[in-house]
Amino acid sequence: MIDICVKKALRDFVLDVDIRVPENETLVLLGENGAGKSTILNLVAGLMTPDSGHIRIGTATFVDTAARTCIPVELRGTGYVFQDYALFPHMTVYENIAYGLRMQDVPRETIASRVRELAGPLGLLEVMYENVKYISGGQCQRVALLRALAVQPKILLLDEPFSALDVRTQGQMRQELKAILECAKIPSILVTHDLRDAIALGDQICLMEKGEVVLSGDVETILQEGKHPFIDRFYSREVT
Amino acid sequence: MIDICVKKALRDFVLDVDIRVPENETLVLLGENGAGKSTILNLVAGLMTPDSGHIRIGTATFVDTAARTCIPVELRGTGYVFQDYALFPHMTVYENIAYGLRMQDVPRETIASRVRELAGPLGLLEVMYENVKYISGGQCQRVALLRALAVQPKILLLDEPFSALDVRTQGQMRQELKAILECAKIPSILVTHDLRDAIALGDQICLMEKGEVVLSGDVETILQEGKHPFIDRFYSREVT
Amino acid sequence: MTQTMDRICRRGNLPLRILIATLVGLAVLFIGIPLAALLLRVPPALLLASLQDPVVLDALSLSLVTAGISTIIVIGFGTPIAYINARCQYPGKKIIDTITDLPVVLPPAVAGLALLMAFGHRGLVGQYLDLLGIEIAFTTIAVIMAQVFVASPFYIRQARTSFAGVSRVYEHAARTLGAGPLRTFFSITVPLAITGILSGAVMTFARALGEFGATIMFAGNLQGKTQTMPLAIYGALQGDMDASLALAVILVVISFAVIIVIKTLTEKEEADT
Amino acid sequence: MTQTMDRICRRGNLPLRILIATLVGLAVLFIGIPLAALLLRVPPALLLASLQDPVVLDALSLSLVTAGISTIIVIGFGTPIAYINARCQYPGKKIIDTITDLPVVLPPAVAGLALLMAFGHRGLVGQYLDLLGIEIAFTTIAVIMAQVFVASPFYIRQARTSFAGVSRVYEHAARTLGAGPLRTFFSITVPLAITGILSGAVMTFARALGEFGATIMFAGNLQGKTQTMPLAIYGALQGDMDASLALAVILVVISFAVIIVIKTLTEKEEADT
Amino acid sequence: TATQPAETAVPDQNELVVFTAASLTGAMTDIAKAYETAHPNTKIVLNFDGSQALRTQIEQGARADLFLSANTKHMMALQGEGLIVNDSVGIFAKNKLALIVPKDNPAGITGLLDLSRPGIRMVMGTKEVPFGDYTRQALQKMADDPACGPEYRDAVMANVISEEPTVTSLVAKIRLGEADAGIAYASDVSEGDRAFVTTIAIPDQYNVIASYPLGIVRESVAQDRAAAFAEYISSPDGAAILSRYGFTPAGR
Ligand SMILES: Nc1ncnc2c1ncn2[C@@H]1O[C@H](COP(=O)(O)OP(=O)(O)OP(=O)(O)O)[C@@H](O)[C@H]1O
Ligand SMILES: Nc1ncnc2c1ncn2[C@@H]1O[C@H](COP(=O)(O)OP(=O)(O)OP(=O)(O)O)[C@@H](O)[C@H]1O
Ligand SMILES: [Mg+2]
Ligand SMILES: [Mg+2]
Repeated sequence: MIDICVKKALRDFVLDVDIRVPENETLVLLGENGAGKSTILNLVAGLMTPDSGHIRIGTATFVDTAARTCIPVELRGTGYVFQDYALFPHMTVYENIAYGLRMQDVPRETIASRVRELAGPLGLLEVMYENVKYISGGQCQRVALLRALAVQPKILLLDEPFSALDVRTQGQMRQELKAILECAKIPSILVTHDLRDAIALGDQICLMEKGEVVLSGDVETILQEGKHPFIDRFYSREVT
Repeated sequence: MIDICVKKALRDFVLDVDIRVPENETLVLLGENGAGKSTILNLVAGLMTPDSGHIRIGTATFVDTAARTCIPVELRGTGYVFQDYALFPHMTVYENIAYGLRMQDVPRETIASRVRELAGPLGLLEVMYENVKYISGGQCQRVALLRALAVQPKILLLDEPFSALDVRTQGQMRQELKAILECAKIPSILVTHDLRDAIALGDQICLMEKGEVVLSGDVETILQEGKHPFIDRFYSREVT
Repeated sequence: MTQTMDRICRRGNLPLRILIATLVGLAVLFIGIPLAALLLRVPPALLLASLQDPVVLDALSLSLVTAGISTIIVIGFGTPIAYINARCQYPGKKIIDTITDLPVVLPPAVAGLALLMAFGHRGLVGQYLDLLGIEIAFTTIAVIMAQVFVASPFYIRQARTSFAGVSRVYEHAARTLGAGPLRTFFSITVPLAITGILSGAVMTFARALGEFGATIMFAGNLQGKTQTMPLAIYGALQGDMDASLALAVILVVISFAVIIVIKTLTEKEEADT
Repeated sequence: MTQTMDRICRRGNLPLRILIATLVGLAVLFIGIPLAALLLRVPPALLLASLQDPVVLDALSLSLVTAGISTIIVIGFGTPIAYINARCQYPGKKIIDTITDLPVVLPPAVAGLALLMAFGHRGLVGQYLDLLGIEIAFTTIAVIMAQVFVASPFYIRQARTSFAGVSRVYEHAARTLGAGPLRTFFSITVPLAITGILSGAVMTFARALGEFGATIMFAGNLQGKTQTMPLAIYGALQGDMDASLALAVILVVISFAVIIVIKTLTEKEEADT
Repeated sequence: TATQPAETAVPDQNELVVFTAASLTGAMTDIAKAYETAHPNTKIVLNFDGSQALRTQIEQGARADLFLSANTKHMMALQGEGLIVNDSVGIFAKNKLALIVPKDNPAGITGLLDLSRPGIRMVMGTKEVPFGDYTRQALQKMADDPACGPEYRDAVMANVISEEPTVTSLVAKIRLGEADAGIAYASDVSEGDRAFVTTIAIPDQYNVIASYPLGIVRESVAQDRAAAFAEYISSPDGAAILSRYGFTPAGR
């Protein structure tokens, strides 16, 4: 279960949301630029602290200001694909993907085989030992995705994870992620501007505006045309 | 006119293209991640030097290895929206957008009014004096776009300029850019994974694979289904 | 509320934080105790008296002026070297890099001797300068040269690292926006490297201010002309140690003030980066 | 072909490049000529003879060992300070920051006196250590303490700037991937700041190797125990200048070698950043 | 072989540059002041440093008029190199070694013989510096005296905790009580130091007399004025000041 009920003062407005998503479903966050979507992911990951409220994922309470509990970032077990990737610039593609496993002290050989297994289907084998500074934008995003998936996280946080991918890889990744989520039965939060992502992966959709949830529901409900100008635009985009 | 005929050895393959696009048309580059699209933009901007060949834009020869000529980057007058934005991290939103104008020694007041004029429609007025480190991903991309447009460049180079924008802004920017391109009559090169961008803005489309152009033509020709598996996938994406 | 939660969120690392605090505390004590011993030893009356002594005032102003000029010269010459060595590959780079480091390892007295043998009026180069009527040794210029020689590595090293840390992406972006190499350097590279540059400049200034051995050898110890504070401290040490320590305290206090002022002035930049 | 074109593309800035080359050339000459004057003065035979003198060998090994230990100590204590000051805001930060800088401005002889007044057997703290039977002054430990005192600011400053230059984004990413604060620090922050850290360490080592004034005051000058190379050089300078210069040349050559070796070992990292 | 300096380099008409051994700091500052009062048209510029450093500076062409050395060795060396006007050289002051102990004298030292007691923290000059050289000569004289014997000298040397290259660093250590005893020139204990250290005279039979020679630099363009000032140093006025600082004036 995802249960996010937090207040946090941002620069221009107060982020004030109360989101509940049933067990192992995927939450899709939609909204205009600057609405506070990335901030929610940061709060869940523990990179920011809410002013008040709580965040519970599955059976764990990540943070609860009333109970004064707060699990440190590294113990939350989140797989976070950052909007700007945040690849470690001093490491190769391989080292980036392997990093999380190394931190879990997984044996070398296991890491090696697991990384190759992940990287193969995404065509990263040929840049495996390149420094991440010398790979293309889309390749960076794939590495960021694999790095987050490699640790077999308890929750996935995906900030526009497919925006720089080419069409083929986008489709492929969408399928792959769907399979992973279904089989690992882990909750996830996906920020996207792409309706296809929402349709393919989303169970619950929240539409945000200036720090507040203005519309939420499951995919079918939300997609009934005319419910909100933002969703409208999503459709009109399809048509253009 | 855009006339790019260059060879350049990259890590995994040799980039070898010969592209010609008539006066003031927009060239759209499609292709998988790592195909060499960003490299072509870098060659045109002058950030990389071709091993051999020439690049002519309009009446100017940017680089010609046979004639041993090469115009320095800063004199080429390109407006480049980088894939990772490359916003100046020590400047505010305003200063980033104003930078190019300041370099042209435009008077302060003119700069101020021009920047506000550009930033207003994109909703950047309220973060105008924020450091760019403290704005959201989509806001960064808007700033990058405006920074490139502000200098009224002789050619626009756009590397996935809409990937992080929300749906409304995407549509808006596409219209805006179309208007700018049509009225200023400047050539532009657009790298995108989004078919809508290609349809809305592209005059000529080149499909790249491992450094080579495998398919090119105007939008209608290219979009005749079945011509290439990549384009196929573009369509199938629409349908999913 | 936020602050409390922030603290709670960081509670997990208490042992680590205590360890770090201990290390920092020990280090601060190690530097602080000798400084305190120095301050405690000097009666304030002596300090005030020293501050009225024209010899001390001469030395103080000479020190501040020469250290200031030296710092400016080091910045002027050191910045291009630092940038080149951070950005370009050229043959002999590692050697130039090491040569600019070497003055640090030379005991200052030897550095002064080397300068004298090079630029003194019988020196390797000095003898020709002499024919042109240019005299360097035992002048205020010699003081500055000694300081520049001894203090330059601190700036060059740090500026070099800072320049290397500036991603070229930003320089590229500036170039496409019409900025030439020089304007790019001053509007992009320097501001992004400013913390390191200032920090190097502060170090250089401080080192120049404390310079003794090379100065006395190459510039001599002439009041009002080449007698800087450290030389005056040395001179006073021949007579009365307390008087000499009073001068040292004055030097420390003034340096403290100068460094704090520089830090405060540049605080904004630091906060931003 | 590529290279030629690269050169052509950069042709536009010829005047600028000439200006920079001139500045760099002048600076290298300014440091190089005195070093050359030093090298030219010393006959190689004397160098070889010095290298067989047990006094010199004692001093040399003592210098290398103490400077090495000092550098390690400075890294151990300086790194937490540098990191804390780069990342955290706490009351009194600016003061701690400045205190760690102050040893640079103290003329080394005064620094030595201050250390003596603090840790000597009549000193502020030393008198209590004395009761415990711990003697510091005039021992090899005093040599190391003097070097640490004088050389630490160079490391701390540079490490601080380098840490400040590491974007927190990477540390955050590491934390989400399960790395605790310490592992994040060693696997992410340190590697990203490594150029600056090494550069600071080299500077500190070099400064410790050249340290004279504080050592003579606090540790004294006893062969094999506290007589480092700079002390031996200064001692010899009172008698036979050429012998002293021979020692200086040995020191410079060895430092040159050490720095070059460190640079070569760390070249890969530098090339990457 | 002395060349006339280039015209631009002619020093200020009324300036007299005197290179002075550091141990003369106090005395020469006073003498220069007194001389300037008597001769308002002359400005004395003093440059203090160790004698060796001053010699090196003169060898490297420093523009000095007068050189006051703390020992004859450096003066003779310069004379040998033809840098000093030979017949201007003369001894103007003498100095003796003295035993210096902290005021509270924790080791209870009353004379040279106490120096050989085990556990004494002794400081002395290095063998390269004049006062260290003289100290060793003094110890040798005692060693040659059957009353002490070579064991005495060896015991003293074994007590040495530091060999100082400058008197300053030696006196500072005694003044702070970090060393129990040291040997330096009688004149090295300044007025300011007297409140903190005690000077114990060394008997003449063991003492070594240091001679302070002065000489006019050959390249000096102010030979006459240099001679006049040299004259003044040896005059009764100068001698009075020198003795106040613990030197023994030597008439020329
Ligand atoms: N700085 C670099 N140095 C060396 N090789 C690089 C560098 N940047 C990218 N490459 C490699 O060059 C090839 C082309 O890269 P480019 O960035 O042009 O791809 P792209 O078409 O823009 O891909 P994407 O859609 O993922 O951005 C890729 O194989 C990439 O790994
Ligand atoms: N580090 C920061 N410090 C302060 N304010 C910030 C910071 N980052 C973003 N903001 C501001 O907080 C608000 C929410 O930002 P957030 O990054 O969560 O938006 P977003 O919904 O992810 O937008 P986008 O789709 O553009 O990425 C915005 O108004 C933004 O300007
Ligand atoms: Mg975002
Ligand atoms: Mg790209």
